[in-house]
Amino acid sequence: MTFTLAVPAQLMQALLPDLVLMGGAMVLMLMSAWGPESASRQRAVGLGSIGVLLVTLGFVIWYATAGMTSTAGIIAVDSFRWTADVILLIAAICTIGLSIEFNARESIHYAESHVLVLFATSGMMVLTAARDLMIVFLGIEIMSLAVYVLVGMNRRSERSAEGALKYFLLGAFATGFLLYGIALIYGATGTTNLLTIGQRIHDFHLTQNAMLLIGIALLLIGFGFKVAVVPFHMWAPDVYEGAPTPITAFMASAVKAAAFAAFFRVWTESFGQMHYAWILPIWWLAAVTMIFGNAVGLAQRNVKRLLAYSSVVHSGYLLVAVAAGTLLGSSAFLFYLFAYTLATFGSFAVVCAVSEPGDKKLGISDYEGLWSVRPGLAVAMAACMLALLGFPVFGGVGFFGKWYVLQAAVTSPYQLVPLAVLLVLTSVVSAGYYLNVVRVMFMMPRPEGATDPAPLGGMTKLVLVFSVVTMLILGVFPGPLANWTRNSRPTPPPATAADSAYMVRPIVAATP
Amino acid sequence: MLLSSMQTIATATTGHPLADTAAKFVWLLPALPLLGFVVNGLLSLTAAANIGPADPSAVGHGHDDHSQESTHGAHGAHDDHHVVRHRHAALVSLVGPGVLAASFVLAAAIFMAMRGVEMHVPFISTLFSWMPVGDLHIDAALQLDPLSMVMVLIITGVGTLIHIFSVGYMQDDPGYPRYFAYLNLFVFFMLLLVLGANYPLMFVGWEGVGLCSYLLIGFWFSEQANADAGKKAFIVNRIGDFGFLVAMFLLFSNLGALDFMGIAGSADKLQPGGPLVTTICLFFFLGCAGKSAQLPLYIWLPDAMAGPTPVSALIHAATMVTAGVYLIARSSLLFSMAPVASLTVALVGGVTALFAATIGLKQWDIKKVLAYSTVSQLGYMFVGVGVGAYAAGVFHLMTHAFFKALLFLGSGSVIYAMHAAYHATHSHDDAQDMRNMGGLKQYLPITWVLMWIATLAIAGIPVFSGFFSKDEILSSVFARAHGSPLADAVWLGIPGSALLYFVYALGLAAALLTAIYMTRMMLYTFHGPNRTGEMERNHLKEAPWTMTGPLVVLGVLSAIGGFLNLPEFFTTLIPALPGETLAKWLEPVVGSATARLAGGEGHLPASTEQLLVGVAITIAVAGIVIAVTRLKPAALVKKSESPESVGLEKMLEHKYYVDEAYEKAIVTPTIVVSRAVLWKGIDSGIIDGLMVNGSAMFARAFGWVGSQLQSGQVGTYAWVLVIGAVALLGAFVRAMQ
Amino acid sequence: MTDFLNAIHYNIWILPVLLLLPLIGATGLMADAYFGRTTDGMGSSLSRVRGLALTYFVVELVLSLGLWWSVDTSSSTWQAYVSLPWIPLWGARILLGVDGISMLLILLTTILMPLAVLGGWTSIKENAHSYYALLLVLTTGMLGVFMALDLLLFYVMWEVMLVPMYLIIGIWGGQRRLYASIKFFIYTMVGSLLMLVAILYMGFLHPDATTQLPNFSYDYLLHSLALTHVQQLLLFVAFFLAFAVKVPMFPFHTWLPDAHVEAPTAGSVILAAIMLKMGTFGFIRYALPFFPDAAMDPRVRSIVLTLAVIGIVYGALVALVQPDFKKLVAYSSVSHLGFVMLGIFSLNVQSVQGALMVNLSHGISTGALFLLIGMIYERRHTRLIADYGGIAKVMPVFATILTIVTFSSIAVPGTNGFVGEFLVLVGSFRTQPVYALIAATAVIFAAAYLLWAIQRIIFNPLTKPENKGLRDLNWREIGLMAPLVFFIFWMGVYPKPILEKTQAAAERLVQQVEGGATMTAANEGRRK
Amino acid sequence: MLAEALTLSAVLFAIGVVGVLTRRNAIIVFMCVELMLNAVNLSFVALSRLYGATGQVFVIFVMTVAAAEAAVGLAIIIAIFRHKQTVSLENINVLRG
Repeated sequence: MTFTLAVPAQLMQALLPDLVLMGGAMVLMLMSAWGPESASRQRAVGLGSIGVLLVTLGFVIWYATAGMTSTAGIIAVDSFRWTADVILLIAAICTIGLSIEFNARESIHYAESHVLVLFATSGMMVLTAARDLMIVFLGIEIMSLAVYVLVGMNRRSERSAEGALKYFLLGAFATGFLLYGIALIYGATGTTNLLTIGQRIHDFHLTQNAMLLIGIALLLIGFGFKVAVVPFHMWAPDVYEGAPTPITAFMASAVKAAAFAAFFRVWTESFGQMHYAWILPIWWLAAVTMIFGNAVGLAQRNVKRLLAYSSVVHSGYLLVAVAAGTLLGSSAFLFYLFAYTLATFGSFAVVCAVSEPGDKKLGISDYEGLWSVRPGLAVAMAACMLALLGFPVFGGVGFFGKWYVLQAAVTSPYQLVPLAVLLVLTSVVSAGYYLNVVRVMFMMPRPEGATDPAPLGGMTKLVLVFSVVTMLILGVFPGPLANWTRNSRPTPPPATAADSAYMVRPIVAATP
Repeated sequence: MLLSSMQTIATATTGHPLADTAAKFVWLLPALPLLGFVVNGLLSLTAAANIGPADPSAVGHGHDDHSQESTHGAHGAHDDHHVVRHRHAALVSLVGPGVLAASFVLAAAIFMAMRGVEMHVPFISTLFSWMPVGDLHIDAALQLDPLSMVMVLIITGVGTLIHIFSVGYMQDDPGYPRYFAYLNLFVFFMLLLVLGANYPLMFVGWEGVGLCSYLLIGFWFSEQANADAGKKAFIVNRIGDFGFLVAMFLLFSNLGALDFMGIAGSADKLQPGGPLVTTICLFFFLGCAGKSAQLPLYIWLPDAMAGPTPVSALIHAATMVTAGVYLIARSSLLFSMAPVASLTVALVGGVTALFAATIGLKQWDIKKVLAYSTVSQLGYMFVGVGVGAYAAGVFHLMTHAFFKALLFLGSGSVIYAMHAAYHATHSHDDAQDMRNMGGLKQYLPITWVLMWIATLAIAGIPVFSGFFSKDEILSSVFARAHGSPLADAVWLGIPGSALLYFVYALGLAAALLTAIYMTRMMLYTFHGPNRTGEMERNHLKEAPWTMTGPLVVLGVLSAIGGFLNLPEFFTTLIPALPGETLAKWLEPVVGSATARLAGGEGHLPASTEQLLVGVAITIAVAGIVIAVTRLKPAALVKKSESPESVGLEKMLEHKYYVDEAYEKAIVTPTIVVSRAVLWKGIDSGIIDGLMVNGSAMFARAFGWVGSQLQSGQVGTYAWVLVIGAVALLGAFVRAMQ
Repeated sequence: MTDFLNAIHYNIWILPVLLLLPLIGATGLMADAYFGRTTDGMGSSLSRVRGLALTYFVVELVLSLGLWWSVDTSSSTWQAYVSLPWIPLWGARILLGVDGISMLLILLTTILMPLAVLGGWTSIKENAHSYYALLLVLTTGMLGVFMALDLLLFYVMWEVMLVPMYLIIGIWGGQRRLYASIKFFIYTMVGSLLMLVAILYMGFLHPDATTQLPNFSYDYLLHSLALTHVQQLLLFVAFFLAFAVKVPMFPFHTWLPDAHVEAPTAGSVILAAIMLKMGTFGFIRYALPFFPDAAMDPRVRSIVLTLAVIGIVYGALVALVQPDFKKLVAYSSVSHLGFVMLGIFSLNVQSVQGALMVNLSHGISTGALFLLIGMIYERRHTRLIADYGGIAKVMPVFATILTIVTFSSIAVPGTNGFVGEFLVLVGSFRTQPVYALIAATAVIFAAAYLLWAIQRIIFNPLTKPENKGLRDLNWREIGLMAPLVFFIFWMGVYPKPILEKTQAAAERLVQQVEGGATMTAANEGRRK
Repeated sequence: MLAEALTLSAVLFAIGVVGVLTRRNAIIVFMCVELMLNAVNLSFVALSRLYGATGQVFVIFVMTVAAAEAAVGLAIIIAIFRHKQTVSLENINVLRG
């Protein structure tokens, strides 16, 4: 059915999955505040959160399969949103799955931490839906405020607190740029609605408007910060290292995915015609991110920092899909996000399993000889590393993610073949650190006196097995995922579709 | 069964007069020695094998008691001091020479068949298609014609004798079956070389004999010098083989054929005297220079004496080293079209003949004297084929096979006796050094007589075989020096006729020296007082009949071999004798080429010829006289007591320091450059160090710098963010203009 | 035989079965390790696992042998063709098929794999399950490369080979295995990733007219691509890098000595005998037919030929001074593969056929050499030539086989090496005489470095006490060398059956490239 | 009038940025961020004179969010103060590299 967004009730319906999640989160918030902190309550609320997320996932899938559409308005009801939501919800479920056992081990008995994940996720879902800069801002802030707290969740850890502070200060700083960008765009076009912005740029010939250009630049800075592209990435390694490991995984996957989703929608729906202006900056951002991130990744000795740089680099790869500016780019983008999320959770599950209470055993050297004591963990980690590297079969769907992004780049009308070449070349550099992990695990002897990692908890194992097995199966038969993401793209409302062919610009007919 | 199936494969040239004769079994000629190789090889391995344990890594490396014990026997068996006859020695003694004898009988049968027919067209027996690729068709085909027949008879005949000799000479060697395996394999390849109907198949034999030569020179591989000599022989030969290969490539890319018939058919595409045919011939000659030890590639042959003496006789005197001569005779058609190349062959041959003879003057090792003598005599053969006297070259090849095999086997007999004597007294003196011999005639009378026959033959004393062949060559040179296409050709600005006179002079000088050094060898070995030692003297005795028997046969051949091709002047003296038999026999193969190079006249006037013969005889006699009168065998002292020689003598003794020069000029620089520049410099340094590891280092260094930027300071992060923001704004503002 | 194969529909199922069987085997081995829970030590588990692995390889070999009869090499269509859907959205299908060239390479693989397993029979004791499982997976990858007729599938298989080999070198390798394995991996990856971009570009150049989907089918691309000269040049460079690293051509060869030296015996054998062939196979199957105009471009051609000839001479010279026997053989591979490249780019029937022959015979000879090195390494735990000397006295069978193999590597006529090198040189001399002339000097250098090496190993005095107690080869080792020795002589004496198998494919290649280059030139109005 | 307001807004924003870059006290840095936000608010308000209420609605949102941000931010600053006994950013650099 088509929601008429001007009608509040219908708007509510269009936001139903988000509202379900928010409602569930509030109930759980009350539950967790309702008594003393305890391990069992933490666990119960965690399981409850997973339940809420599953219900939300059900709603999302229902909406996705029921073919819901909407009229033009502040939110979008399209497959792009639902697909992104599915990725976010899977990431959130995995996060809580890891968190329950991680928190128990680290004696973080705050049941609220799971609820905050739910709130952050609801913010992200708002972001994926947003078709108005105001909603974008709102979504970013709902998400960020929750994540600021999540990073500092481990109150006993100095690192955790420091990470939270850095993320908060820099995050707020970047929000300032984002907001200023929104203001200038509003000033140039007189609206905050994405589709309307696109239309007015066209109608009023604003492509050369200085205020608009500066606004776009500032908006790009804001998004760039959230998705951690160089040079706006400086917070990422520190915060990733400081945050509790499951939250790091959450940030590396869901936060990034949500910010990218909004970024992508804003860019394709509003600024398709401005590509002449942004293609070069984004080209350079992607290039610098890939080069710098990969090189600095080589110098890392801590697994979480390593994965942080890996995350930065992957932002660069995703930026290539954004730069492609085509529908194929959108499909590739979601496909890549999905693959990347699986690999991220696989590897962070291993990090959780290998690390010891009190942020110990996070050095790469702590993985020496892992294969000889925990072959399963080592094989899973190797698969994830190869997935992040983009290696076929052994790295599962990671290869096809990269393949799809390269497809988008090669077929882009913006001559992105050099960027594609740069992508593959810099991914060679990344082999230097991904393979180092494999090498350490498989080819080095277990040091004398090194203790074996504790047995895996059930949830962690579940997350690990789910991510790695899904990843590997999709790595041989990516067809279903490809079909699904292919149909997921920002779709203008039907009412304006006829006269807004330019909005998602340029649509290359040849692309699937 | 096998025979019949092979027979069906072999598609003989139908309609050829030889088709229904023994010639259809031509494939058996090489197959028999190959069979001998297989049998002897397997016997060698089964007896020597020391099958290891199922898990070799479980056995400690060398510290295991069992392995020490079990290898003791094998180890001891290889020690020269313990004579342990191989347990299959009797079988090997039967198979080794037996297959050769059978081959020889077959060859004789084919020869008899061939005598009765006109051989205008060679008899070609195609066994199977070897390399059929596109327009390239190389068959495994054997070619029988007068030339290959002569070679086959020499190889199987002399080969059989040497095999029989080897039975006595090598019987007590622990590697006896291996020896015969190699020797049989050699004969197989040698027969392939001469029977091959195309250049590639000939090349198979060509390289195969080199391979066997390598294996046999290094037969006693536990001495580094022997292994070195084998390796040197093979590598130097490979330089020649490179020439052979290139010549083949040139032939194929220009004529589109590689078989002798095909080339003969399309040779008219080549312009006579043109650069192409000259280049082809010169490359072929490079191959000959390697295989037949001509300047500058002769250096391997003296070292090759490290092998057992019968090997030297068979491979490094009678057969393999003459393959170059055979190649030129086989390619006479091409060489006759390339006078410049032919002149080169003659000149190199002449210079080599003299050069090697000078070195031969001052060698003390009895085999080294013979080795340089071989190089020198090969030079003569090249002079012969170089001036287009192909029959003369092949004739000298044949007589040389007789007398040089005899000389080597004789020296083998001497060494055998010396060695037995030293062995009996546990002495470690050099059994091959002539300074340790002397006066052996009373101990080895048969050997002494036979070796004098051979010496007179090689020196060119009339009636003995060498006289006729050498004289034929020299008179041919003289004859071609005037009025022939060769004389009219210009070689690097020098008129061909001048060059040929020079070659003739070289030949005469070499003949003189040959007589001198051969007489010297005989004097020092067999005459004068004995220097072997008091104790040892009692153990010196003649070898068993298996060794002396072949010597006698070769002695007869050396003495009368010249009658196979008596020159005209001789037949005019004694008309009852058939003249120029060999030349007429070879006429179908080399006749047209000979005629082309001989020019119009062909023969010298009788008076000139008689003068030349006189000069040759005078020189030979003079050489012997000089040697006998000047040399004092009585004055010699044992090797261990001899003083260092000085001056020219020292230079000759050190063979003009050619080996040393090659070592310094080629071997060492190659290794040093390869190691220091190519490996350490380019490979490890530039490619690996700078490019590969360098780029990795660069990425790491860049990453390290980047991680230093990650200072942990929020202020820094904010600064970076703002700088990035300004850059981004700048980019957008730029886009606006 | 052909009738029997037809009766069982051999051609229909053979290729997928060959690909799947090793995977099933690998799964089986890992299941055995997981459920068996027995130690990987010297116990019964080791003999069971290696027995199991060998069984898989032998079954694979027996199954594959039918290809010799079932493949009609004179046909111009793919044999044993299989087309299965894979990723319809990306225009990728599972297309498998063989011609004479790939059939021989598949047989080379299936023949050498059991031998490689036997070569490491007793030296692999730790984690044997994983080792054999990785070998099995590797087999699938290698066979996949030879069979794939879809460029995406080809690329996937191409990369799949990398990981098992990386782990085999890195886990079971020698002293510097860590460095060698990562170098091998990254070197190869650098080359192949550019090919990935090129493949993508080609796939999207002519999407299907109705569905707008890309198409990566080999045949489709070969017939539909009409590339300009510049396009061809750029794409050729991308493919060239991937293949040149694998071949390896000078100056992209430096991963090879390290990888060869550090890999365990089976690893070295597979690397040398099969994986290097992927590079030359790539040129023949992909780079030349797809980009004929680039390959025939005089500048490109002279660069490639120059590199090939440099590789021939340079590899030989550097091999001359190697103290480590494995490294020596590694550099000799650079030299030999240079011949293959010379043959391919000289582009006439003789040279291409010769190149294919060198390909195969290098696989046999160098594989045999590495197996032999492995045998003495297992006994003495050193690869340094200087640590040996005179061992022919205590190991006569070993010495005999080493000598035979060495002479095959030197390309003495009558052995397999000669046929290939001779054909390459004969052929290349027709079109590229100068390069051929320089390349021919390698006959001298090859003899020099190999003879010098074996002299110092099996000849010379037996002075080192450690060597005096060496035991000769056991029956397993003799048995595994026997087929290789047989091939050495068979291919040397009667290569006709093999040459016939590749004749049609070689002729087709020459026509394709020459025709293609002419066509492109005509399209662009250039004069050839 | 609009231009002046926008200029003032930009100047204020720049002052905020400079403050963030130069100050070392976490609370003051946070105040500077707030200044930036409010500078943007000024722009919104000014622009809404031109375009209608959207800008003003946005300002309300921003102020709400800023308030929430302040609550979270100060809590985080207190948390770090408990560990370090300081809020000077120069001393907060355990996480680096």
